[in-house]
Amino acid sequence: MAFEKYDFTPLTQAIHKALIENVSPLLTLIIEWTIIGVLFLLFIAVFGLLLVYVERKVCAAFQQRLGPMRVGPWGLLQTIADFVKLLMKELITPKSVDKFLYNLAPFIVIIVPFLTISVIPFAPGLQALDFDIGIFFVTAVSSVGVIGVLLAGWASNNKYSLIGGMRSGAQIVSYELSVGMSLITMVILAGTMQISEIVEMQRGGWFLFKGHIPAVIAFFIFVIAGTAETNRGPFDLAEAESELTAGFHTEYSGIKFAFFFLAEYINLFIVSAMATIVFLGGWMPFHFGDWAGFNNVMDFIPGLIWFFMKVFGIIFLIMWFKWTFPRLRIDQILTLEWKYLLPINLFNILLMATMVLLGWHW
Amino acid sequence: MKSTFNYIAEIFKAIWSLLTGMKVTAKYFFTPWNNVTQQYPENRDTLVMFDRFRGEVIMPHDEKNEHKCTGCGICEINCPNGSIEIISKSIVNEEGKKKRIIDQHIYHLAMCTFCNLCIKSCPSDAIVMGQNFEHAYWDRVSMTKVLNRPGSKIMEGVKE
Amino acid sequence: MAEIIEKLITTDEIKTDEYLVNMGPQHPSTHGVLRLLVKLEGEIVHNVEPHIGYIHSGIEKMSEALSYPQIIHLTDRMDYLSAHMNNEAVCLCIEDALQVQVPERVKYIRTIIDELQRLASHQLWWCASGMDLGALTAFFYGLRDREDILDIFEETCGARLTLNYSVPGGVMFDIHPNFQAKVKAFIKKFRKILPEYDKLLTGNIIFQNRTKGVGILSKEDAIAYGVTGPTGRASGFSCDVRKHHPYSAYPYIKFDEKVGTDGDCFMRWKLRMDEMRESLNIIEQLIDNIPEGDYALKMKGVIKLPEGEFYQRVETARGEFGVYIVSDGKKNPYRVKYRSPGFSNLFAINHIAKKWKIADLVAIMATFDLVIPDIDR
Amino acid sequence: MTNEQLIEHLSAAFPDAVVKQGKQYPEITVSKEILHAFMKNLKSDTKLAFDYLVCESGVDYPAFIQVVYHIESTSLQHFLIVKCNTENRETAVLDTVMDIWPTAEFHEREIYDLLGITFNHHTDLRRLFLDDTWGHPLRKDFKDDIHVVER
Repeated sequence: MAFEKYDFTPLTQAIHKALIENVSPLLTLIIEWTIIGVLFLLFIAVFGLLLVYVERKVCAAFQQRLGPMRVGPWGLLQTIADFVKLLMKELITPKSVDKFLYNLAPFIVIIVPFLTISVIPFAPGLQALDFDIGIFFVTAVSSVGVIGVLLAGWASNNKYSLIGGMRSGAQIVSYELSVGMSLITMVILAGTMQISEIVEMQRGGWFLFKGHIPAVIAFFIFVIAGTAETNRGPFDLAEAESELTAGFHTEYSGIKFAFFFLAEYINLFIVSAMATIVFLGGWMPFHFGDWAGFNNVMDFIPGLIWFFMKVFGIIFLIMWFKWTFPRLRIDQILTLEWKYLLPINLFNILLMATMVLLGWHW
Repeated sequence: MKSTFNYIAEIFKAIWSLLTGMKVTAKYFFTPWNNVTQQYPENRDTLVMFDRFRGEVIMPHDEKNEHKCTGCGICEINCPNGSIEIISKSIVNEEGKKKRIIDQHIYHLAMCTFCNLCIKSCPSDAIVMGQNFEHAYWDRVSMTKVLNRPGSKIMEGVKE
Repeated sequence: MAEIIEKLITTDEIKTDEYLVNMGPQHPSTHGVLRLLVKLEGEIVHNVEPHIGYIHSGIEKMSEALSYPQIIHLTDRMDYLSAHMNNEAVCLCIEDALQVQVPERVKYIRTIIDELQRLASHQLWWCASGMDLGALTAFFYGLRDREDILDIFEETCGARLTLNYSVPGGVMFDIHPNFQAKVKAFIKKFRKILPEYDKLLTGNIIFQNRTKGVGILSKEDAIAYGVTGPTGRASGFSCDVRKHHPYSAYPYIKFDEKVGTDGDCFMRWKLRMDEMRESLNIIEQLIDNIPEGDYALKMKGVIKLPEGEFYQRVETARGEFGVYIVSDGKKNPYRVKYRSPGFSNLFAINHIAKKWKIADLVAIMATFDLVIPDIDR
Repeated sequence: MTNEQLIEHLSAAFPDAVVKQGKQYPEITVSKEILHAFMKNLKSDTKLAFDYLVCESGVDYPAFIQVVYHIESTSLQHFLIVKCNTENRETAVLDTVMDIWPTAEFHEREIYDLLGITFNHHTDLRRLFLDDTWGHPLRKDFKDDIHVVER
């Protein structure tokens, strides 16, 4: 494995070495776990707030507005102020809710991004868990979130919430399939499920270009299905504001509401990150054929920045969808999945398999 | 075969229709200098209301602290909401004649619907619509205003 | 007992679980304090019962205590998006009763303001129903373009929403010197923007799927329920008062009455888009030809209508607006009744929303273009 | 049909009813006994074909309450005002026309709410705007010291 210019492996190795030489192995493990946990906690909080701010500014720009401008320069502190407000708000538990499930739901929803984020390689050597079944782990864990949404809808004892929860259930269960299948298409191309290896394989060129037609189709399907899975417009049926007021989180307030809110944005990040890893080469810089000069300039940009540039590109695309399209109806959403995305996907897997067998990709 | 072709054509048509929509929003996204939002309290100095804008009823006074109101009460009659109250008093003028003049022209801003009927009906054009639109107050007492200034008197030559 | 259970199982009404949902009075897509009691089975709407009266303001009762010029400003507050049409209806009714002829200039000015108001109302409808269907950006584009019209109103009429511009015998002020230039500039600008509206929503595949074939109102039902305006015309009910009973300057101009065929949400949508184009045509015909003359007749200080009953109908942005004044010869009307278009339109919703999904109910309400104070009065 | 033809036709068909040319439109006053049959005839008669009830309003007069129907024919483009008086103000009862024009259901609920006329055979006669604590505000003898301020 060739070392990158901006590889984090020496840093992590050095920390590990320093710890293991000074304290017992068990303590080392605990300390490392704590460091990673705290880092992820911080990352999710900061990145969630940042994404909320970005969303507001992007949507404002689409709508010819300015967005938040009052708190801090260019409204930079607005989301922090909002977060402080949410923290201080009273936690209202309506009278006839199922108390245990009602309180459990936000935690289930927020746990999912914590689990998924652990397999994401942010930069060379900056990955918490490197399974050999990384892709499988992501698809498996991300479907747990729907249980939280369903529980929230059911336990709130509110009809709007219930409709929202049920819609969300039907929607996510169907779109899981598309997400999984488009990932499988790429797994066929890569021949492995280990995320670090998938990224490494794209050194010569991103899978989007390597796998040409089937990869492009898979990419589109992944972005559409990913948007649906994160419950974002035009697939935001579960919380369709003009129909269900706020859907499954109607009855939540304060920090519990913030959990739903944060989880939505972190899920957005995870979907974008997965698209980046599988299709756009993760932290791999953009290389163009044998233009050595150009490629060297690209190599000069650190992998971490490459990763986030790509992620934000896809996040922008998904936001662009949300702020342009009207919302679909529940039966149309299911039609789209079962009548269009799924057949195309199955066909696409076949195409990809044929291609890989015949060695048509480059 | 035809149905398969239609199926694929349908997909491409759908994608095309979505892309045209995205083009419209993108056009505005990438031209942020065309934004229409105004930063309101900051632009107070440059914010000019149109001269016919009906913000509140005011009574213009000239530099000698004189107004044109005779206290006839026509505006009070014409007001649909009872937002104008005229309190007049009797005085004796230089010639020794008794005369009724305005004591207080009371205007309840909170009840006003800015219909312009009082201004239209005023025979001596004593009241006009002002352009001030910032009508937020801490209590409702301050929304009751006396339009004629203290110590002011009627302009000479105004027909009674 | 067994019998009852047998009955419960076989009766259609009990077999599936129906539940009631209150849409409103505080609901994002009812555009005001309208409350719909919706009977749902899963997502399927079985019955819609409108409960109104949350902002019933008793305008008819209030009018009985006010003089004729004073009742006009109350009509602003009914259908606030077609304020000038409402004003004009009352003025025309009073002028008709007094048998006075207003100057030609007044007729032209009133018609231009009417059509501008219709444009503003349809713009707001466009953006608000876009928002109901989930396209939030449309909302801001519509409001942005409406701003130009409101500026024109503010300059000429002195107010943006509650214009109170028509008075018996004329209009309150003469048009502002900038009026014609500004209106022309607006028409030029808006003609460029309208195709953009179509690109953003009308042609959009998601939007078409949401609206085509949804909530079909047949022509017979439209007539039976008294559904007028663009909503009724989309069903093929030719009910344009401007065409059938022309008033003000409408007899002098050429325009098409747009009549649809399908009566579904998409037709209602398309018809209003077409009406916006037609309004631009009407304004273009009038704006350069405003005749010289007085902007108002000299009326008596106290207007007294002769004894009798008077009815006047105009076309607002929502449909046929009627004013029925019963006068006993005093300066106050004996009884005023407003036939508001929204009132009749609203109650057709139950008829057409059955068996559609709750999302379709929102689409139907959006394309019905309801203004709640217009319903409650 | 022109207004004159309409008046002629109506006075021939309904000798009991009072037909006259009002200030704008033909007006016909019918007694409350024949109201429903008369209205049904107005709609079913192919020469009249009044299929669109524009407006239904109630007016409170000192001796009786009057209900005024503004009716239009969408196919023949003529307009008619039908008036019908209740017997007195205390027992104000009329027949409903909601089976002829469905839109009347809600106009009649409004009249019931604001003027207190009971409509026979109305399937769903409830108050529309106000709650049950109110009287009937559009009646001239309505007194409400809490909500009404008189100058």
